[in-house]
Formats: sequence, structure tokens, C-alpha cells
Amino acid sequence: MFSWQATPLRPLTLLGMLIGVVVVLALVLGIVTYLIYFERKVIGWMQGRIGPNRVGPLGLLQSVADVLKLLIKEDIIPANADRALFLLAPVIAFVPSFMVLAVIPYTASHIFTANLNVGLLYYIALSSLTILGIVMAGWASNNKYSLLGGMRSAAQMISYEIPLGLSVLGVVMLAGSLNLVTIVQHQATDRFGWYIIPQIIGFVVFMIAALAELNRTPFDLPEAESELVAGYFTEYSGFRFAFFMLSEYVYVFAISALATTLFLGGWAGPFLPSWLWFAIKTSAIIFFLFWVRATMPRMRGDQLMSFAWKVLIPVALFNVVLTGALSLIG
Amino acid sequence: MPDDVTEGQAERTAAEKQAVAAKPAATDAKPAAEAKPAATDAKPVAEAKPAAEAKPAAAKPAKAAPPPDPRVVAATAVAEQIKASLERALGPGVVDETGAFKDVPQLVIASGKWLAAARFLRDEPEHAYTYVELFAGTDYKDKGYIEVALYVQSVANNRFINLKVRTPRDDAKLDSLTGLFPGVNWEEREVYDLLGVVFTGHPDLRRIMMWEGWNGYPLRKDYSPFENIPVKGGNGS
Amino acid sequence: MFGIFKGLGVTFGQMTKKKVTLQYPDVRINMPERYRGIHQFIPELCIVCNQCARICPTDCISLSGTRNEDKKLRIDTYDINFEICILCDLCVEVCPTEAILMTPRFELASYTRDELYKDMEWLYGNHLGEFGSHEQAMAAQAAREAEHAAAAAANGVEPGGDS
Amino acid sequence: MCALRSEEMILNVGPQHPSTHGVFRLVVTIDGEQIVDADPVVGYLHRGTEKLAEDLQYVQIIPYTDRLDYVASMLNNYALCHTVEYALDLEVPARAEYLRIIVMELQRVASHLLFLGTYLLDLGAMSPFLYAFQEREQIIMLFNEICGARLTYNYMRVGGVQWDAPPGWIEKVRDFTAQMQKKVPMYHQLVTGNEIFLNRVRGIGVISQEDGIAYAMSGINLRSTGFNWDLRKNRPYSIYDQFEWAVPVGKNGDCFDRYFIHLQEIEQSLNIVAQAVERVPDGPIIGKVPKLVRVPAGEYYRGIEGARGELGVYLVSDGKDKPYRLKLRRPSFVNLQILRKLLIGQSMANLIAILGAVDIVLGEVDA
Repeated sequence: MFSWQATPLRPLTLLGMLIGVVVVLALVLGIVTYLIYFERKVIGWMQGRIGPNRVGPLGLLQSVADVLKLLIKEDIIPANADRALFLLAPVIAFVPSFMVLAVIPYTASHIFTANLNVGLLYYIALSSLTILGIVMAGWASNNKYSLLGGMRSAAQMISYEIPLGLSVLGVVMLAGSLNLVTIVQHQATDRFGWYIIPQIIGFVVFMIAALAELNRTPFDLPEAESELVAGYFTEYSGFRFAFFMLSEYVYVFAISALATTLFLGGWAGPFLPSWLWFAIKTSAIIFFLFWVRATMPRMRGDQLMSFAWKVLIPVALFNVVLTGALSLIG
Repeated sequence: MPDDVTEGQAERTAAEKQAVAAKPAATDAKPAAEAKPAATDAKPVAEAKPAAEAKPAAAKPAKAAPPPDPRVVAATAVAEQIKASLERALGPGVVDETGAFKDVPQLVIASGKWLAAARFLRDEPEHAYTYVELFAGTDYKDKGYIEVALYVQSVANNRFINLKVRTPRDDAKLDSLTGLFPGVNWEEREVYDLLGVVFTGHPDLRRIMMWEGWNGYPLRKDYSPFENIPVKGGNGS
Repeated sequence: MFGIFKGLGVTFGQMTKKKVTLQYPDVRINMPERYRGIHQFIPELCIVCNQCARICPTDCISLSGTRNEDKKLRIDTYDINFEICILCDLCVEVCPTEAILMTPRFELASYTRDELYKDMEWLYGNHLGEFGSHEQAMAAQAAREAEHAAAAAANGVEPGGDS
Repeated sequence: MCALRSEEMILNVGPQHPSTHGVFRLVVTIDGEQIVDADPVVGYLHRGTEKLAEDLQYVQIIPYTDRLDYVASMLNNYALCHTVEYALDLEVPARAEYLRIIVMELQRVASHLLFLGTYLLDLGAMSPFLYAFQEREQIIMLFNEICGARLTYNYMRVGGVQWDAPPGWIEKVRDFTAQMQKKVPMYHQLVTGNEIFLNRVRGIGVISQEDGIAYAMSGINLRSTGFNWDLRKNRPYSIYDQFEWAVPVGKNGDCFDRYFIHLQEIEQSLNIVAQAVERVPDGPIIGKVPKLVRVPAGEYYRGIEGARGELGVYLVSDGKDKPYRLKLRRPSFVNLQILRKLLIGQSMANLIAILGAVDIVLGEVDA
């Protein structure tokens, strides 16, 4: 197996790294483009509509057109905004979303991603950085709705970091490693099969916390359209707005990929090539996220908090204890 | 056939009007529509006052039509009872006038006793007029006063009456009923806004439909949009 | 927790249902016969009685006419201001000669307000379509209706059914 | 060292806020997300209908009533026509009464469906909005067939209705009613049982019965408090007394009750329509009405049960063909007054839930 860490840094390997980054970026942009298309189609179908269908065949170029539109829109910076922070916020929100993708093992021979031995920790640590960008955006916009959105976002994401981290602990305990590649490999040999079976409680907690981390329905309070107009990105337009959208959808992909890796056996699967298995499993989770969005109303802030602290964290802790007990017995 | 024909036009019955109005291709105008119902003798209670109906242009009050409508008689009697009860409690001179339109008894309360009378009628279990249905002001320019009508329902006794009060146009001022019925808060503001009646004791008497810089009271009969040019950006008129 | 899954079931079940989206400019909504769209005006029938202008609740109709040598009134100008017309149909209702009618046309979007001020020519054109005169248009309509009735009779459906 | 202190913030919700359903403005003072004070500002859609009506003949006012509560125009039409008929002691032909009942109850269903959809949209659920609009579209197309308009119907006239039902229309209504009656459980499955939804609306925006009456509320807002007051039963008009139906009443007066009564009223209205379509008699559709309606001098008030509460028309006539004064008792306007009381102490998220459940239409609030 190819590993960046084992390879000394030479001009050729540096070039390889750069190419890898560019390929992953291109891939991710492509994925996000069609993620948005997929979301609009799925939600459309669930609502008796047909979704995008005008731009390109079957509306396949709709997201491309949207991005182009955002690119050529005027970049508005409100006069009373904190200019430096306002400009910085989208970047801070976006960069970590992209960085976490570095550790996801997409295929059996994950040539473009880092085989980091603290991959999971790296993911969770970096994904928390996005909160900073969001709070910054909410503050810097100098808009009351944005501020409320930023506040809500900070409270919500910090609260849900904990159950998210706790829920994956069980997986780490079973696999005995924080390395995502090792976790996938362990699942192939584990006597229960994929970790979704022994870690079903962890999986449920993970999915709920993931929805909250993503600010998606039913936890979309920070951008609650009907209450806060657009939450923290109310004042953003053009490409800065696109950055927030982009990071949101990259996270949708990243968290689904993480769930696949941790609970659904990653790339493993018979007959089909490993990348296809990975794609299928990830798509299934993404579909679930969209499905939930089409069905659920929004939760209320205080309920959201008490749900995190009073339900999810105890359940996740219980799962950790249970996993420990089971591993001791087994 | 009604006698009110518009200026020299060929008069058409309702049925003809219906037939013409139907689109040419819409073949569905039922021929039954031609058969005019004998509406006059189908009326259950209205026999009493065909005169008032046939000559509406004469502009005389409905209750003056001979013989009087039994509903009006009954309702007037109710109004008299309430008047007696009110005068027993609040002294004479509370009620200026009693009467009825259709089945709704009406009492014109003296403007000074407006709040007291409304409170009495709300609190006294015998009356218990607790539920306000309508609060409306009307400008009677020729008579020189603005009349405020309050239609209240007694849910407990299932009765419905109309209380009225009059206030001079040039110094329109009334007691606010907001303390009794919180539900007339905005209604009073609307009457203040559109008719210019000042409700003393109202907690929040601001314009509600027009903005603060509006000049004049649009629902007054002598209001003219040309004379009352709104004050831009000003406060108060 | 159970209610949430029921809801998920409902939305999932909707995926396979028939979609209701109408591809608007390509597929048009089939407006019923009575639809109150933009007016058409037939000067040949107008007797300049002014009833439509008088009944109009928004005063959007203005018209003028002159007396012919045979003492009949003839319409000269007939304008409807579609900026304020509310398509309430009252003018059609009062017209004694059916000179003003309503079409199923409903698209009136324009870039400027003055374009919404429609004159007699325009309203007549709305009625004429590709025909040269009112008589031709009426003949074509009669032919169309006869054809429709014949087709309906052939299918065993009563004429004048729903649209 | 100064103590840690939070500052109050004035937040301007509306008039262009997505959840104010039109141009309603609410100036709220918030402390964090807690509402300290709220000041509803209305009037952005004031068109002076009452003033305009003073210069219009009765038949010309009807199109204006369409534009009050523009999601329930049929009921507004009826309120005006009914008051004039009451003033004239006019007999309305049976067929007209049946057609009126059918369109009015269908309109109530359409209006409640719109409430359902937009309320759920306010609470963050998208799909019920689109489902509700699919059903509402069918009702609107039925109206389109009978009167040629999809929103501003101008269908009723003093003494009857303007158009008879086109051939096959009654059957279509019958089909729709049967189909819609089967659809209602879908909403219960999708929404009523959803725990997230229940948590958001239960115990929120509670109106006590005393408050409901004192604030002159009407319609579902009043009935949700457990107070059985429906003008169709309590002060019957038209031919409602000939049908069998029930008045759904709530218990707690909270947002959930208001939502739930909307659904139950849809069922009851469909029930009335189903009975009405079976018995529509033949006959004329408009009574013997003078060409130019002149109301005898006097003043008249009639309230009907609109989609949002008591929709009343107060008519002062001096015997001319135009009203001397026309006052419209708009249920949304009256119901909205309690909003401030309901909001104080709530959070921003509850603001939307409460405002949505009071169910206002700005065209009606501002008239």
C-alpha cells in the first residue's frame, strides 16, 4: 500500500502530491455539483415535482449554471461590516471542509489520500474549525439575523461535536486504531462484519450528530430561512456565498464518506470495483440526508440543546461502556 | 319589476342578464333561469315591509314602514329593557335613544357614560355582553357627529346588541374601551386613524393603517386627497 | 420516534407518484371556457352605450364614439388600461351586444407600463387572430364548434362538456 | 469590574421577512433569543377598501372583496352579498344557495390547505407545502371552471351567483371530495405524528378562553381554546342548518390545537360539500333582484364564519345605490391583536410558530 508518510519528499513526490490535490479538488467540485443536482432532484421527486430540467439534458448543467451565476454576481461587502473578518470568514469555513477529505480512503488503493494514523482525530479536529468561519461570518456581517445565526451555529455545533466524537469511540475501540484505513480493513475481518451491526447505537448517534453538524434539516437552525432569513450568510453574495454553500455540500459528502468508512465497511464489497462500492454506500447515506430534509420540520434551539446533552451524550457514553464491556467479554 | 331604471337603458331582468353574461360558447345557462321565481310571496317575514323595499330611493328608515316589522318591534322592546336596566344602575340620561334595525336592538349611549355603560353591560350577569364582534365608526357629516357602533354578543344569554355613541366631529373624543375589551385596541386605533376620534385612556393611540405623517382622516366624508397632502417624514398631523 | 418514520414513509412513497409539474412555456395550462383573461373587443357590435365604462370598478375603460349619418353611434376609440384592470368580468356582464368578451389569454407581462394600455386595434386583434374581419372569425368559430360537436357526437360524448 | 450583562436588541421582522406572509412588520425587542417586547406594525397593504366602497355600487364592491382575504375570496364575496341580501330581505334561490355552500366550503378547504402548507414551511418542513398546494390547485381549477378565475372569483352576486355550474362540474366536485377525504390521513401521518413537529407546537402560544373572548378573537383561534363558537351553527345563515356536521373544538388553545382544528375543519367542510353535491336542486341561480341594488336606509351587520374567523360586513345605507359607510370586520385584523401578548417571553423560533398559527392574511389585516 502506498503511503505518503513512508515516502521521502523529492521533487517527483511533491509533483505527485500536487497532482493528487488538484485531482481531489476537481473530483470534489464535480461531486458537489452533482450532489446539489441530486438533492434537488430527490426532493423534487418527493414533492411531486421533477426538479431541475431545463439547463442541459435532464437539467444536468443546472448546478454549473448556478455556480456561473454566482461567479459573475456583484461581490457586496456591507458598509458597516467588519471588512477583514467578512472577507476571511468564507475561506475559513471552506478550507477545513476540503482538508478533511485528505484522510478519507476512497478506494482499496487510496493513492490520493493520506494514510494518516490519527485520521479520525484529524477529521473531527479540522471539521470543528468551520464553526469559526461561521461565527465570524455571523459577527462580521453586522446584521442581527446573521448574528443570531452565528450564535445558534456556535452553540449547536459545539454541542454536537461531543456526541459525534463519542459515537465514533466505539468504532475506534473495536478497530483499535484511529487510522481510517485500518478501520476499514478491520471491518473486513471483524466477526460481526461491518461496524454498523455491533455499533448500531453509535451509528444512530453519529447520524443524528452528523445532521446537526451539517446544519441540515431538522437541525438547520443557524440558517433557518423562515426565522433568520438566511442566518449567518444573509449578507453574503456572489462567490463568497458560493463558498459557504460549497463548504456545506463538501461536508455533506465528507460526513457521508466518513460514515461509510466507519460503519459501512468503506470500500469493501464483492464483485464491483472498490471505488464503486464506496460511491454506492456514500450515495445511500447522502440520499438518506436528503430524504430527511424532505420530511422533517425544524427543531427548536432549546430542544436541540437538551436533546444533545440529555439524550445523545448519555446514549453515546452508554455505547462506549457497552462496547468496552463487550470487548472485554469477547 | 323594480322601478329604479338606470338612465334610459333597456331594462333587463336578472335572468336576461344571466343569459347575456354567459359566454357565447357556454351552452350551459340553464333555461330554468328564465323561470322567474315568485320571490315576493316567498318571503317569510318580509311581507311586513314591501313598501320600504319597493321605494328604497325614498330613503326613509326601515322601521318607519307601516306596519312595523315584528322583528324590529321585538328588538326595540329588548333595547327598552336594557335602557331601563342601565338607567336603574347609572342614573337617567345614560341612553339617548333606543331603536332597532332588523333584529338587532340598538342603544345610543350618552358619550359621557360610554365606558360606564359598556362596563355595566359587560359585568352584569343579567347582560354579560362580553364578546365584541364589531367596532366601527361612521362619519355623519350632515348631522355633525361621528358615531361609533359597538356590536356585542352576550355569549351566556345568546343576545346580540348594538351600542352606539356619538361625538361631535370637530372635537371627536371618547373614552377608550380597551380596558374592558382588549380586542378593541386596534379597532380604536383604526377609528382614530381613519376618522380622527381620540380615545382617551387608550394605551397606545397611534395611527395604524396610515403612517404617522399622514394628514387628515380618510374616512371622513369631507376628506380630500388633494387638500390633505401627506407630510413626508414628519410626525403627527 | 415512530411518527418520524411514518413521515419518512410518506415522503418516500411520493417518489413514485405522478409528477404534477407543468412545463409552462412548452405545455400550457388548459384554461376552461369561462376563463376571464384579456379582453377582446368587437367594434362592429359596439353600440357605444358606455355601460362597460360605467360599471368598471377601477375605471380602466375609456371609450368615445360619434353619431353616423344614419343616427347610429359608432365607436371611435376604445382603450383598456391593463395596469389597473382587475379582470372582474363586470364589463362583459353588462354589455348588451357582447361587443366585449374575455379570452383565455392571460399573459400580459411587459417591460414598460405604457404597453399595458391597450387600444381598440389591439383588442380587436385579440379577437380576430389570423382572420380579416369579425364575420370571418365568427364563421371560423362556428365551423370549429360544428366540427367539435360532430367529433363529440362520434365519440358518444355530449357536446359542450367540460374543457 | 462591571457585571456581565446582556444587551437588548431590536430586531425588525418584516415587512419583507419570509415568514410574515405578506407585508407584516413586527418590531421585536430581544434579549438573546428571548422576546422582551413585540410591536406589530400593520398597514403596508392598506388600500382603503372601505373608502373606495363608498363610491361604488354594490356589484362593483364585490371584486374588491376578492382582494381582502385573497386566499378565501368566495367567503368574502358571500359576506358582502349576504349582508346586502339581509338588508333587502331577499330570498335566494335554492340552487344558488347550494352552489354557494359548495364553493364556500371548498374555499375553506383550500384556505386551510394553504395554512397547513405555509405553517409547516414556517416550521421548516418543505414537503407538506407542496402536497397541500397540489390539492389546493384542484380546488382552484374547479373554481376556474365555474367562474373563470383562479383567485379573485367575483362569483357571487346580490341574490345569487353569477354563473351556473358547468355540465359535469358537480360530478367533478363529488370526485374531488371523495379523493380529498382519503388524502387527509396522509397529512396526519406526515405531520401530526411527527415528534419534532409536536415538540415545536405543543404548549406554545396558549390562548386562554377568557383571553380569546376578551380579545374578540374568532374562528379557529377562538375554537382552539375550547370555546364552541361557530357562526354557521350559532347564528345560522344560508342553508348550513340542513347539513350534518360537527364543529371541531380544541382543548388547550395552543398552536397544535389550532393546526389540528384546521385539519378537522377540512374534513368537516368536505363532509358538507359531499352532502351538498348530492342534493343540488334545479332552478334559477339568481333571485329577483333589481338591476341597480339600492339598500333601504339603515344599518346592517352580518357576520359569517370566514376561513379565519368572523367575517362581518357593517353596512350603513342612506338609501342610495352606494353604501354610505362599509366597514369590514376582518378576522385576521382582530385576531392579530393578541400577538404581542402571546409573544412576550417566547423565543425567536416560537415567534414563527405562533405567528403562523394565528393564521393571518395581510390583505385582510390591512384591508
